[in-house]
Amino acid sequence: MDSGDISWILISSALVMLMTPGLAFFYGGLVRRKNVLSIVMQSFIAMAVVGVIWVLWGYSLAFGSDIMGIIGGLEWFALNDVGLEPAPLAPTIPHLAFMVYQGMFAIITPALITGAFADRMRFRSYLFFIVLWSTFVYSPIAHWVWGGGWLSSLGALDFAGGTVVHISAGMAALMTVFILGKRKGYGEYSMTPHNIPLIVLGTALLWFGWFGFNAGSALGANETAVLAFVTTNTAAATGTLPWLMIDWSHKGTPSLIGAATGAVAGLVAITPAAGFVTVQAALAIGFGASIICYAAIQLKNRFHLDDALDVWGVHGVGGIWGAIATGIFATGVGLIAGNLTQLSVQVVSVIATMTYSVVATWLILKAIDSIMGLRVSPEEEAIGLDISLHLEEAYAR
Amino acid sequence: MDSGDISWILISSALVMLMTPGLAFFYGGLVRRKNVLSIVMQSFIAMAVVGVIWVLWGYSLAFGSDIMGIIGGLEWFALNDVGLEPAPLAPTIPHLAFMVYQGMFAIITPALITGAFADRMRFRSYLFFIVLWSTFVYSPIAHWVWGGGWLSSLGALDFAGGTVVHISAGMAALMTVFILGKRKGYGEYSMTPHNIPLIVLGTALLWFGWFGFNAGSALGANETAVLAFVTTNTAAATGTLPWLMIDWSHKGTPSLIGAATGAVAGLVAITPAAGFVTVQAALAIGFGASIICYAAIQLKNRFHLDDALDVWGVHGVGGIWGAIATGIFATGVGLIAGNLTQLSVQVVSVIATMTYSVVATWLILKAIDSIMGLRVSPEEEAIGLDISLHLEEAYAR
Amino acid sequence: MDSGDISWILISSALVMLMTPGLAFFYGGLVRRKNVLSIVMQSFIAMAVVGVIWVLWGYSLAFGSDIMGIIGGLEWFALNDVGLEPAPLAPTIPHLAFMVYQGMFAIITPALITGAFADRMRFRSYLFFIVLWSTFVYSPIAHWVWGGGWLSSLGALDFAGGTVVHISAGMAALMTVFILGKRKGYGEYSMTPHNIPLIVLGTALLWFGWFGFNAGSALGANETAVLAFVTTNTAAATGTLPWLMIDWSHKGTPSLIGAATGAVAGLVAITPAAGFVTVQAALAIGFGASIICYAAIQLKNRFHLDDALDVWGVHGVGGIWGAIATGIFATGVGLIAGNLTQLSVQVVSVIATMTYSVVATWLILKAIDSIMGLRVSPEEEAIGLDISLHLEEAYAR
Amino acid sequence: MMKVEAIIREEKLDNLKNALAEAGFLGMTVSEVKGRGRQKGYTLNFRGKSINVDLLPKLKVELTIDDSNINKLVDIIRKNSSTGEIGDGKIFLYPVADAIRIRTGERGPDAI
Amino acid sequence: MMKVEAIIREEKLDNLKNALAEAGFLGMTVSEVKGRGRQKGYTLNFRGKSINVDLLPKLKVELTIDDSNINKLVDIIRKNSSTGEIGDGKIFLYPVADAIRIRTGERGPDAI
Amino acid sequence: MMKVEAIIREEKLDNLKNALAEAGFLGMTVSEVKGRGRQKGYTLNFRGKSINVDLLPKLKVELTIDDSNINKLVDIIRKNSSTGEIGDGKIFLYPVADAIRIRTGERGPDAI
Ligand SMILES: Nc1ncnc2c1ncn2[C@@H]1O[C@H](COP(=O)(O)OP(=O)(O)O)[C@@H](O)[C@H]1O
Ligand SMILES: Nc1ncnc2c1ncn2[C@@H]1O[C@H](COP(=O)(O)OP(=O)(O)O)[C@@H](O)[C@H]1O
Ligand SMILES: Nc1ncnc2c1ncn2[C@@H]1O[C@H](COP(=O)(O)OP(=O)(O)O)[C@@H](O)[C@H]1O
Repeated sequence: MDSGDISWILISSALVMLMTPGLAFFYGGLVRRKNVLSIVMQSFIAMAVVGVIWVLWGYSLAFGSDIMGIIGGLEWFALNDVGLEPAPLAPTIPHLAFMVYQGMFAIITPALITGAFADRMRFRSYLFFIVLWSTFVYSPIAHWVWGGGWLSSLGALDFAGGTVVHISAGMAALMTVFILGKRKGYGEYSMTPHNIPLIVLGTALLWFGWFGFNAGSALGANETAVLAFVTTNTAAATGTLPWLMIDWSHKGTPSLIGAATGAVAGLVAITPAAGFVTVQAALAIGFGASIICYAAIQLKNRFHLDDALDVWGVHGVGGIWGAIATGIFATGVGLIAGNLTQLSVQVVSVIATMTYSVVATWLILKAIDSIMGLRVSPEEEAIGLDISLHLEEAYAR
Repeated sequence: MDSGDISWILISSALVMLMTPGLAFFYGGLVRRKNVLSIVMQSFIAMAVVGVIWVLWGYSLAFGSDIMGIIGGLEWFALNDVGLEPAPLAPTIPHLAFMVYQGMFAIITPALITGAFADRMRFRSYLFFIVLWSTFVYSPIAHWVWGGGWLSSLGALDFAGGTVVHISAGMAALMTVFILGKRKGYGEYSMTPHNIPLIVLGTALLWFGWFGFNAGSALGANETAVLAFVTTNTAAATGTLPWLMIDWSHKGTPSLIGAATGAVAGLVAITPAAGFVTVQAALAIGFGASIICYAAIQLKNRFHLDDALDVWGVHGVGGIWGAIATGIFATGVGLIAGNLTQLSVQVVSVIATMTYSVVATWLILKAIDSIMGLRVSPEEEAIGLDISLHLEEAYAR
Repeated sequence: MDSGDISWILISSALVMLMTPGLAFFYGGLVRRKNVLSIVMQSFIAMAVVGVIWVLWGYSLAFGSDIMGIIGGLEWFALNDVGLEPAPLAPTIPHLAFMVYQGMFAIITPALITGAFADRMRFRSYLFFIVLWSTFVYSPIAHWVWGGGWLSSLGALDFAGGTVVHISAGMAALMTVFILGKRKGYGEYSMTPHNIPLIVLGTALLWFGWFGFNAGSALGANETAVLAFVTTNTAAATGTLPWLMIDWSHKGTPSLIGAATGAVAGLVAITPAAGFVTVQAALAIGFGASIICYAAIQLKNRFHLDDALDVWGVHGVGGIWGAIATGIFATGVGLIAGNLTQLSVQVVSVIATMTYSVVATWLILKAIDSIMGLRVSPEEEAIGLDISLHLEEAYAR
Repeated sequence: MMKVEAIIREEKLDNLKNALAEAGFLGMTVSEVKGRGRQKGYTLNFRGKSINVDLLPKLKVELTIDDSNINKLVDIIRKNSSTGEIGDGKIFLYPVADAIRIRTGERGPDAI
Repeated sequence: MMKVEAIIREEKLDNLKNALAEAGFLGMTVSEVKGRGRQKGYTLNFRGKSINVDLLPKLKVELTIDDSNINKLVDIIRKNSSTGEIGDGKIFLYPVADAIRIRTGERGPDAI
Repeated sequence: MMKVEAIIREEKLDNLKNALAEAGFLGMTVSEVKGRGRQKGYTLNFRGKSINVDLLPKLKVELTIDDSNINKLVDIIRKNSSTGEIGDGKIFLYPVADAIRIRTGERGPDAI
């Protein structure tokens, strides 16, 4: 065990934990004033619900002994036998440290999806949704890629969660839009973000926490962590600029929300690549992310899909780009190093993750819908979810 | 000295420092718009006033050479002889690092009390209050438990401040309510929280900082730190859920403020136990905290005690539960390990802390009241403390 | 390489990164509601623009092989040859870690200046300004002091950026005021800060991040880092109190904005001294900072200079005081140790930095002004920069 | 018809609202205002410049009612929003030419 | 002259604003209000104490116009801000004694 | 009695407030509004959708006064809140049927 590595993994866990409230503020600022609490609540409660699930069975399903490449065993149920001995996958830190660090990823992933169905999902149904989604979507995919499952056997590279976190959440987001439908009033009247400083606060906490997300994924305070840290910051910076410029030329003015979204797109895209590529490649990955995600959102608008806060466009598409880019730029093994195998493996892992997330999310949503319904009543939606679901108003005298 | 331990104790100190502004936002969001600055100011100024006191005499009183088990000596006045040599109580980090880490605890403890007398205390009197309280309540109790005083000789366990921080502040809070009386209009008209996103920001920073508070109390980046980190996050998660559920069944809707309060209750309760119990025990401690603190607040409401932001209910009662729970669950020595001694010692330490805090706080408040008064005038209270005490308005065009 | 040191430098880099959004909130809260996004945008975009510049040429100019004591060479253009080998100036951490840590300083420095020309600069011109200023002012001065340039040969002490960051930004701020002129309505009608909780959030993040700024400048988790951490917190605390007291006696009430400003003044002043002085000296440095900066602002008001958010008064003057104080208090070599050389060297470094920043900033501003203008139109200014430059409103329903 | 506009203390709203509902006055519109009157104000300071804050937060409550109800309504408002101290506020009455319910198009007293 | 004051749903503002502009009604003043009417409210809770929230957010739109335009304006407002459900709001008409343009001092119908 | 309602620029409030106080007009009520008039607006954008922002922030100042003071008051307002550029705002005068001081119950001109 190494005290420097422990120090780094603990603070990284804390940083990733802070990303979930960061996300809550990012999303909370983007919605209208009458719905801010409902979406903040969805992120906040994920910290509690998934926090408990992970400790009980989520970790074991993801990282327990491999069963046919598909799922982990339940021998670590309720952290049985998970203690302070060296972590099987990271011998310089205790097993519990590895567990809690991974748990922070499990928490934020379902929270990412909430931006898609903003302003219209029942809270009770949401609770069932994250329990099922975390168990049947997140844990298996995490197992495939990081827990010794079939994608890791294939050699798929995902440094910090391009497939496991962003593609899985982004594609699930798209499904929720298909099944829940548009917000009342979509396309009819404007729904401007109600608090842009809150959006920037969220972005700042996300960017800050992402250092733990990516550089922490080195699982120690080592050279790889340093590389991942630098590529992360660089991709965030180069992600910001094209979005700003495209917005500017499209609409005549540079937008702060646009700049923030571009930064997030850059961060998403560098996630799977962070410890595998050079800083120069990170410049390109961030740059590309911004352009590709921007285009994806235009497409979505054309199809009148009401992915309210662009989870698919930014996380889904940004994650796909990042996973592919890893196959292109990964030092030594990527396309640029003259190698096509890695790229093909990456494509396989992208397609597998997309397919599984789409199908499993569809099943989960349909099941919940048939039992208790997914969507609030039109009157509740009109009044706003904060009052109608939570009887609270965000701002008062 | 160990660079990993130094790294961890420094970042933990920074994390604990951030909890005080976090508390300011938590409390600031809970009060009405006209009083937000006054309560934020009370936390902020604690960082300055106690920050200086600690360096001058607070640290020496708490950790200086033991005088009859009751108080530390003044040989470290103004940090005389406190330097970069190994800390007496933590040989792998410099003495100054230990000093500053402990100082962050000294800062937040009096700030916790401010929630009880929200909206009605004079600022000048508050300044005198924290100087005296920090010197005559915090430093002695810290000495008893952590500085080699009589409770530590007895073998009382308090990993990160269940008695020293939460019980002492929570009981002091109750006294301030008895002596200052209710807010004008209490029970007559509604006083809804003015900014719930600000409350959530505060909660997020508290949860984030609590990793430094509890896991930092291992005083190094070691196995104990990892254990404390995991129990902390787990208890916060299990603390959130029952509060949500009780609120839901009581009032028909799940409340975001309720969820946030539940998380804080879980965090408070795990504080004394964090490094001593298993993760499974943390599940139970967090769960219990939520139910017990919720009940305490109902009790308080029945007695029409205007502890405005429930400092007693959450910190006082949550701290008591945590200290007792430590006696029940502590690995090897707790009740569950078939041992009653530890539990009795815990009960003694709870009673001693409660009694001393109540009596000393009462004396301090009475002294200040007789010299300069404690409470603002009814007109100042009606207009709001932000304008009448600070001539500032929180929000303007 | 040392994992503890790597852990500390990475988290310090993250902390310093967070200071730039912290600054955005500090400044954003101080301006009127119609201009908050424009100033937040200026800080946010610095993270992207300077983040890219630093990687491309800024780092090489500042830390590349010395050319006549004045500037670094371009051999590290686009991080060519900057990898995971030990950093030349910090052999226990990888070179890239040193690079990214220094980059965070390069980002915040131009962002500091924005407070001076709040509410009136064109965004396009601002972009050119930070590109040029970062290249031609920041990098050279960083080279002089930290990169092996002439001031470092002279023996100038600047632990974490008193000259490089604060004096250079503070003097540049003054120049922008001379060239851009006053805000429309300055001295005519009141321009009260629109969101004081946001100011406090900014201050909290600055204080928190400053631990990375100063203690991280030890470039390892060692005794010097601990000392810098403690002096930083102490000077922030002692900086707060005199400002509060002067405000109180001047205006009859203690001000929260005043307390926050005092804390920042203390933090600025301890920056150059942090690792060189005792904690006792830090008490004095923070105390002095508050009084001197307060006086500077009175002076500025008397001259009707519209340095809107007091960048010169707090950062310029605070930095000068800090640099001089380093010459007075530096352990072993300062005036108090009976040595005058160091103090004279400090004076030289202050004067050199001031002069160069003033002249170079003047040239840059004049050049941009003649090509594209610097100031928005009176109508744009009247409507507010958020709508007129960014077509966004900070707060909506 | 008459519009009754009351400027009241913020903390009296709950009281007043309930009393109005009990008396059958459901329709009402409330807005946040700041007011100055006999209640003296304060002076704000920002880094050495002082600003007069004599405007204190109040609520404006508007009800359009039938002429026959005016005295009853005024009494309810007075009873439920006064504290006896300066700053209790004012009631203003304005003539209303007509009222229309947007949903149905009903006009006059039927619309309110 | 007459002041037309419409209490409408927040989400109808864009609609109404554009329709008014098209019909040549440019001058208008909008403010945020909360209202109660037939639309039933909710009950807020804070740590065990319940508070009645029957006031829901609305917008108040005010236009001062020439008497001759009143019916046209009322029609535009009704058409562009009704959904047919309870809570659509009200229009109130008030007599205006005079109007003055601050910049030029013009008075009466010329000023609006 | 007459209600004088002025829609002014935000930055003119300090000026106007002081001038009114000097002239003895203490009672007043201020609220935040947004307005459209001859002053042209802007277009907001949010991720590819554009929204028209022609409503710019203004303040509404209301004073109920005795008929005899109207011209004096209008002059003060004009003098202290005009800049000469489009967007300076309007003054509207409305008849007031009655005024009541909540605290004392005084009615009519005595109440204001
Ligand atoms: N002449 C007036 N015109 C408009 N509003 C007024 C007038 N006089 C008072 N008000 C409003 O009534 C509120 C209370 O008035 P104030 O004089 O303080 O109380 P009181 O009537 O109890 O003496 C003020 O804050 C202001 O909003
Ligand atoms: N008598 C009234 N006086 C003042 N405002 C009213 C009155 N009646 C209704 N309002 C306003 O109109 C809004 C809509 O009224 P409501 O009765 O809910 O709708 P509807 O007229 O469609 O039944 C209310 O929220 C309130 O702001
Ligand atoms: N007919 C009207 N009815 C209600 N408010 C109006 C009307 N015309 C103008 N206003 C208000 O007056 C403000 C200033 O009007 P504007 O036409 O821009 O200025 P000016 O009168 O100087 O040309 C507008 O923003 C709006 O709030």
